[in-house]
Amino acid sequence: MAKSWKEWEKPLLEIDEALEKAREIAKKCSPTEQVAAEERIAYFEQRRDNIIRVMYSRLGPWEKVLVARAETRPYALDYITTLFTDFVELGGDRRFGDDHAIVGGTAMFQGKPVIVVGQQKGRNIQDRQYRNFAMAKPEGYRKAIRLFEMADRFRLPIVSFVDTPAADPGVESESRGISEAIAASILKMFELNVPSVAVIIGEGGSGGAIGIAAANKVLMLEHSVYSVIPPEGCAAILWRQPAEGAKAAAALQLTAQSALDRGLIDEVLPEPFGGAHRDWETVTKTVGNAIEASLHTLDSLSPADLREQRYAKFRAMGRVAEAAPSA
Amino acid sequence: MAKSWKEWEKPLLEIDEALEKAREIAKKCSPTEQVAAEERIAYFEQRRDNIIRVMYSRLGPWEKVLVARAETRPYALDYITTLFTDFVELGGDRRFGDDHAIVGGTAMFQGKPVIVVGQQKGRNIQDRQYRNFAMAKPEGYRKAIRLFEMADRFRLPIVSFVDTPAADPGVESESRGISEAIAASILKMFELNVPSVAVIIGEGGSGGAIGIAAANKVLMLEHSVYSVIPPEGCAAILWRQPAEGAKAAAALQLTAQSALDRGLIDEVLPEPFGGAHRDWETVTKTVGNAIEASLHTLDSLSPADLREQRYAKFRAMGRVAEAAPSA
Amino acid sequence: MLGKKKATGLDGSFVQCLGCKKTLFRREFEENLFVCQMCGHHHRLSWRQRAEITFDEGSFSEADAGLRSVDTLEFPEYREKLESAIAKTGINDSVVSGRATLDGVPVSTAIADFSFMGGSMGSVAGEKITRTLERAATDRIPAIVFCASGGARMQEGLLSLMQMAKTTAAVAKCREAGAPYIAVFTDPTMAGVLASYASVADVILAEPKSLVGFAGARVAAQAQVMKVPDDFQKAEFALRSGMIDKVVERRAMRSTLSSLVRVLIGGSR
Amino acid sequence: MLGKKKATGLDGSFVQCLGCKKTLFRREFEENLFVCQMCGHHHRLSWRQRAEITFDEGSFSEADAGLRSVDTLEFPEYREKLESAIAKTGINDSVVSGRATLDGVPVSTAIADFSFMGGSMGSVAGEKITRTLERAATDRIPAIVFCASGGARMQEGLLSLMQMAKTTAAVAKCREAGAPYIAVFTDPTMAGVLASYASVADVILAEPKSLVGFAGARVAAQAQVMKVPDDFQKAEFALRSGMIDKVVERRAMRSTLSSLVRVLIGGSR
Ligand SMILES: [Zn+2]
Ligand SMILES: [Zn+2]
Repeated sequence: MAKSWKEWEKPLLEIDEALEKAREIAKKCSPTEQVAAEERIAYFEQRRDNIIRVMYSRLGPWEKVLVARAETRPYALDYITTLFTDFVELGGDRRFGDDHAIVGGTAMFQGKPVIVVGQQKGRNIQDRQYRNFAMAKPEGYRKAIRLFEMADRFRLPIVSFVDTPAADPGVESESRGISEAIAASILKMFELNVPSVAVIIGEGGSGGAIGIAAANKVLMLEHSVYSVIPPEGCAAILWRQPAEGAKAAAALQLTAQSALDRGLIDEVLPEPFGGAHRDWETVTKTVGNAIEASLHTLDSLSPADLREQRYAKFRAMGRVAEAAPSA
Repeated sequence: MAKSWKEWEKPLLEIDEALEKAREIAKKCSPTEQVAAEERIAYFEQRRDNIIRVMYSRLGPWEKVLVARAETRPYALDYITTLFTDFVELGGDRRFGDDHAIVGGTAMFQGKPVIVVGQQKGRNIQDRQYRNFAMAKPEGYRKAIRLFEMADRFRLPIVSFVDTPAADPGVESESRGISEAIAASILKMFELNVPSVAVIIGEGGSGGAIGIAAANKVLMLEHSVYSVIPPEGCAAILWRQPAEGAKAAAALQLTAQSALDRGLIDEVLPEPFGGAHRDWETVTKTVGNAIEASLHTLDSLSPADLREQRYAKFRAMGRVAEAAPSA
Repeated sequence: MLGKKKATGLDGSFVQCLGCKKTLFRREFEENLFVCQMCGHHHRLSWRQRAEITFDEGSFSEADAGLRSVDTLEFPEYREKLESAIAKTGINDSVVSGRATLDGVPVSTAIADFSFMGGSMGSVAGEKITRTLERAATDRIPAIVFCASGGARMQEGLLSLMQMAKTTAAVAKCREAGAPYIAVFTDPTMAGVLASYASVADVILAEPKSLVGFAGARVAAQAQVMKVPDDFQKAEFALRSGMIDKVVERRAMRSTLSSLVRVLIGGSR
Repeated sequence: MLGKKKATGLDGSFVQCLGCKKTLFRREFEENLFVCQMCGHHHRLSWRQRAEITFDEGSFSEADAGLRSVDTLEFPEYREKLESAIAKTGINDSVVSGRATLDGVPVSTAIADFSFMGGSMGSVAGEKITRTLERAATDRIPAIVFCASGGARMQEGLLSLMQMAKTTAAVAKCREAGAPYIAVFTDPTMAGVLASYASVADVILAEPKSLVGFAGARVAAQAQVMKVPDDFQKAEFALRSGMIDKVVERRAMRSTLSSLVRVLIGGSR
């Protein structure tokens, strides 16, 4: 079982390397060698596409976990800076601090004003620490709440990008009320009189994710995951074996398709060939179009309708059998 | 100039002592000595009353400051536990901590449910530290805001007791946003749809006081003070002489009568002979009756009327001359 | 039944306190509401014991008793665990919901029972909490919820996570309706339950020394290397951190709830 | 006019930076919006300079210019101080209010001028801020308030304190009306102004290194014995503490305000 996306994608990374080399050779070689070089490139390309096809056509739950965590996958700010204009990042919870694991602010989306919020991962070591691996602290959720309230005050739709392994589990977060912060953020989302769209772009990690995901429309990228517990944590509890993540991922059925089948999300957004990380432009367009369509659908709903639609949708979640009372 | 209430009341404290002794002697003395002993007591009592009359009939601003700070004056919880039943003290700002300089909770006032909030001083050294000298930190104001919101949600009138030298000026309070906390508490008080009554029972110290005093009715005990800056602070700025507190108190006109004359409070509540600290029972009754009357007056106002009454009252505060624009 | 942490029965007349290990007269112990007379340790209660010591005698009537979990994910061993919990506890899931009166005031209530799979919240617990809050909202009566949970029920996967959203949404309904909602944290109130409906109650009370926290093992590991207070993740710590209103001894809980309930409904009547 | 902290004029062509003390070409300095090209020090601006660099050319029109302070307490030396401030600054009090447009968007605005008695807030400043916010509420247009103040004006006693309540009440009016309110903290934004209308703006921007704090001398004394960050009570510290949204360089202020204003009014049009 591969433990990381890099490990799992090794065959692809190898062929990418070979392809790169072949292309360099092609640039330098003489005209007579050109045909052979191009044939080689075509061969590698086809091989690469075949491997992608094999690897990505039927990703298992664990592979989805790995892909959802891929370091080259577009993160929240990548979508925000591409899909939005006039973005002014706003900071602070007006209580304690400014959390860099959650970003947000005012922006225009296709000429219309919105509030945008997202969990932000870091791409290099320093940035990852700066973002606390997208594990938000209480002040992150309280910043989100403040922005949600601002959205409500000025009748701005909300777009949120969900991408977190979990909320920050540290001692400091505990003492400043990480539980309360998550709960209050969920509560606020249900009280909103404006449309909200959440897009799960990578990891939808338990309470940390739901804190900004209780939206009128919840969209989920094809290879992103959404889970009540990280598979490693589940494996540790069930089999005392964190390494059994793959087994746990299968048991948890944390894929977008599974969430859709159970009515827990509204839509699965297809990823480009080989995953979102292979084609930022396409996936960004997909996400942009889906947000646009969702906002358009919600546009006709009154504030009361929006609250009711949100309530009814989440109210229906759960599977119970109801027998006549036995007592 | 006396620097403390104890120093200033020295003549009274001395005669109280003499009176105490005389009473003890009277208890023990033989029947034949009884008449003389009682005459002595009567003499001391009259003298004591004369001194009180002299000292308290025309308290200057500085003496009011001293009396307002008297250690034996009833504090917020003294009023709360006497005037209210079913008091359940509630704690916490749901953000960071529980501030003991501000207390509050649910209670019944004459059979009617209310929310009560107060700044609480301590009477001995430990208690004073525990209460931080009634200098509230951000979490104190945020607890108050939470209680105000609860009052609004359940349509409960609010009674607040104001008694603070100032908000906590420490580094920690600064970093957790003491300014924001005060401002947000004032703002919340103006947004309330329920009646609010504030009683200034001792020191109404600048921003720290106004944070819980922006009420529909503001009552003020006769010898309490209400000031934009502590007189010592004012003296330090004006004359580089904190000891000139008396001079500054006079300049600031921080008395209840002055506040009433300028329309900055609604009512001055008379204190018992010799000040609130000499007769808790009477002053508590006075305060209770005044709260009852105020709530009764406000009872007929609709939520919108309450907001408007509050706005109009504070809106009118200030003295400006308005000439035709010169530019 | 005292759940996992039940005071050990020595013989019919005696029990051993789980706090101080001292031997106590069972009758005195029960009369003291299962709180040790020696050390004050609050032993866990079954839902039925909680209902009995809290509400007017005989006033509790159960609702939603027919709700049962569905093993929708066919999660390893879930069905067996459910069945054994049902057999062991005599209830169908970790929360029992219903109506009762408290000093005559009608309330909607839910009581978690930790002995049922660690009080974990799956679809059934979420549904019962939601209905409890909805009944409070509809009738504009107070909701009183006794929490006791290790968190979400992993075995129902994402469905469990969504119970966080669903139950919290129901709190919004209470707020909209002006129905007071009081949560009582008992030992333990953790993770997914703490991070949803439990923490956004209007008033939060807790029993002394109850475990109250978001993160489990991970934070515990960190706590070992960091300097943390002795009562970290206890009710007293939560109180100091501003997260709960009051730590209330079991013997004072009923009267405290009664005062609160009468004040909070008073303004709207 | 640059207020108290004005860059020292050496001769007509040069000025000395108050931050790094270097000599700068006056023309370049002014073209750089009075920000030192060497060290980035943001020099204080007069209200007029602020209006000029912020709003559409010529769009600012003053309101409330006739308001004047009344020495109601006959406070020692107040009258003299007022008169000399008026003579020195050419304005009647520490705040100038009016209307303007920003990239064509009409706004209600108030600009504090620190050179008038340290930007202190008495009845006149309070009244002008209140009217500014009321105009925004009535017309449902954005309010933009530039803060620069040492705090309340002691010389007007309790009347000054009540300006904290009055101005904050006006913020409630803006919220009710759905009018956006943006505060810009410039050097310094302190005490009674910070603890009232300034801190409850919808969006708070600040110029780099502006002093932003509640307590003056007292806290400074404490700060000497305690370990506090170098930038304590600076805009950057306020940002880290979560109290403001953004530190914005002067040259980016106009465009930032413009983006904000267009988004915040957009939803209600
Ligand atoms: Zn014991
Ligand atoms: Zn310089």
